[in-house]
Amino acid sequence: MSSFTLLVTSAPFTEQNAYSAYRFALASVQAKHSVNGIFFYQSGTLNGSSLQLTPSNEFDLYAAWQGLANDYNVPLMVCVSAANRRGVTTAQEALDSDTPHFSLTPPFESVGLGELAVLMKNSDRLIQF
Amino acid sequence: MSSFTLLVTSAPFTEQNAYSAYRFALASVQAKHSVNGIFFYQSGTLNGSSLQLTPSNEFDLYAAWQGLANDYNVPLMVCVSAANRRGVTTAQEALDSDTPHFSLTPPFESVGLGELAVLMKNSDRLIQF
Amino acid sequence: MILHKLTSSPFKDLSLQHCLQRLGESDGVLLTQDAVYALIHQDIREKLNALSGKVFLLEEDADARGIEANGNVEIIDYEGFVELTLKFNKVVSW
Amino acid sequence: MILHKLTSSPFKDLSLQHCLQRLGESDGVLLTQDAVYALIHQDIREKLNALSGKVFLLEEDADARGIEANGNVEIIDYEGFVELTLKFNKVVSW
Amino acid sequence: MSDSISTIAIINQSAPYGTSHGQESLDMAMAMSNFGQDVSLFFIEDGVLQLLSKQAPENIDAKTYHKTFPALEFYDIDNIYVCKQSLKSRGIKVSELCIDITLIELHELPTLLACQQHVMSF
Amino acid sequence: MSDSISTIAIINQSAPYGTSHGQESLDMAMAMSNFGQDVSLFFIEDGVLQLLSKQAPENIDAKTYHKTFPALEFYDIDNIYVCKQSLKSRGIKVSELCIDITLIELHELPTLLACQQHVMSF
Repeated sequence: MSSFTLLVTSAPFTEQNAYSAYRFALASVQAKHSVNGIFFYQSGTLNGSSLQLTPSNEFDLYAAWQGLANDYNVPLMVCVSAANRRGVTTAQEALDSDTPHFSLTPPFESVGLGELAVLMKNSDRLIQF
Repeated sequence: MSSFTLLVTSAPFTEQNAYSAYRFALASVQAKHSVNGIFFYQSGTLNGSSLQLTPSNEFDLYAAWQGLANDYNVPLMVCVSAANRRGVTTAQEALDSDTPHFSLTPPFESVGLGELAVLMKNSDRLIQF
Repeated sequence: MILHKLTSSPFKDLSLQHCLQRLGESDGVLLTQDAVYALIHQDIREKLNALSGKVFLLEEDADARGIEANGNVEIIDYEGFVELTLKFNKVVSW
Repeated sequence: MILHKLTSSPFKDLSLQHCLQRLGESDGVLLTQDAVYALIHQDIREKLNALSGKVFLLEEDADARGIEANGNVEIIDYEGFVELTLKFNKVVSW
Repeated sequence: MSDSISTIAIINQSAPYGTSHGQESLDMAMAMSNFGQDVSLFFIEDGVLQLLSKQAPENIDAKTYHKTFPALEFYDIDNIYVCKQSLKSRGIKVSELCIDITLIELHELPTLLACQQHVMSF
Repeated sequence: MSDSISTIAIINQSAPYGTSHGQESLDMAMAMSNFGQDVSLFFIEDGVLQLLSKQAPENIDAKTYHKTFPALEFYDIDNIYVCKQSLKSRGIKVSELCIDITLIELHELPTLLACQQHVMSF
């Protein structure tokens, strides 16, 4: 039993990296390792947008992330500053900036970079995608 | 007097390309050329998200695009299929997919690729960024 | 004991070349995504063959692209990928 | 009469090299964004110097990065960039 | 600058799957052709890898979009050019490709692009 | 796996401005240090270009984040390593950089990374 933190810095669909991270996370939990959290930074924060509409004949990575969180209790943490500048915002952030709409909903959570420090401190490996 | 179509395929902030496209468009209209339209495709569709919150000490490209549309009547066209899969959706598209929130608002418009064919047919140059 | 994870094609960018220039004695190289095309890049393939036992290929990514293992490359799936990151002390993603 | 617009560093990827291999007789090369670093890349700079009068540098991008024009490179600003695209028949973005 | 159709060249220089360039380039090509434009496709550098028959992207849950290439003739996209040197440097034979193509030399690209009104690249 | 601090290496291999990697890497470094982690920075390949004094990103409305590098010592980030060969191949002298750095050889990178718990790269 080992523990992982995954750092996802790439946008979904546009690049394969985010999908690879999902497959790695799934293989980890299936092998009874613990994934302390997936931390989304840079373009990776776009993975947290609930507004993504994936064509029905294509792989829905957003739904896959949700499944990982629900089935294995893997925290999905989105860096607030990287996310906000890319249009990924929570209800509260939208309220604070007088924007009527928002895109980030649970199981994704908006957090600061400090959460990544905590995750890493408690993980045997950090793997970046 | 010449006419341009700009094809923007890169995400804002993450890459410089979208900014370069804006500067090119501005220089074109200031030189009395006509920009028939800016067409956003692939990651470029993220330029159309109204949810972007740019830090106050940084250049706000979303506001700059709006200014270009308002001051010079440059159409800002976002490819619907590329946008939707990336979480850039209009009120109507959100309604159709039972999503309560959306991110694309005027002056950006959601269009099909056919609009790009029309723009190009009537332009002296297509410049991709 | 670093595992170097590559993702881009050596025909497109220089990250694999740069990684190989800085490879430590006991380091390993894992080819994923478009980096699996390293196996059809003549110069790079020769360099990788000289690193016998230290080069790994992610099966899912290679199969997707129709690329076959050759030389002394060890094939692993995602399950093996997870275990490999634990055999090395840390992972650097290029 | 094609203007080839480059955006990435030749130290990072091979797009400028690939572009130069396919350059037509009357084509031009425009260095923008990280492609302005081509001027501090020894091999590439020599190749560009051999293309006298056909190489253009976007001033704003070069100034931002602290890169100075050298050799026979013509410096243009965004206004000149717009006009340059009209002097050539078409633009290819690499 | 007329109501007549445009000639459009689409250059494919990216490998499939690592990025979405290949799939979205094909979407673009079919749409442009559907809207009556005259589309030519060029596969150079890593773009030639998109045409390999033996791909199995279902292994990474990606769309098997390469199976659409043989259907391009029904979209009236007949001009499909592939760079000979790009195949050679990757050790790929023409028989390994999933469609009939026209081989071109490195230096033929600018000549062939000269006949086109607009060029996109992915 | 303890409550003690982690040692983190951040590798900077990208040129500034063309992408957001440089700026977001610096944000990461400062945040990690603020949260008590022991951060070392490595500048290799195009990453060394971020350290040039003579930059003027206001020309392209980009943040002048390179002016923050001299302040890193106040964030307790003292280990800043720069690859000698990467400077040399770009014709850059140490005197052209905006901060004091420690020069390292190509092959020293794996040795120095060996002492670090986690590695990120931008």
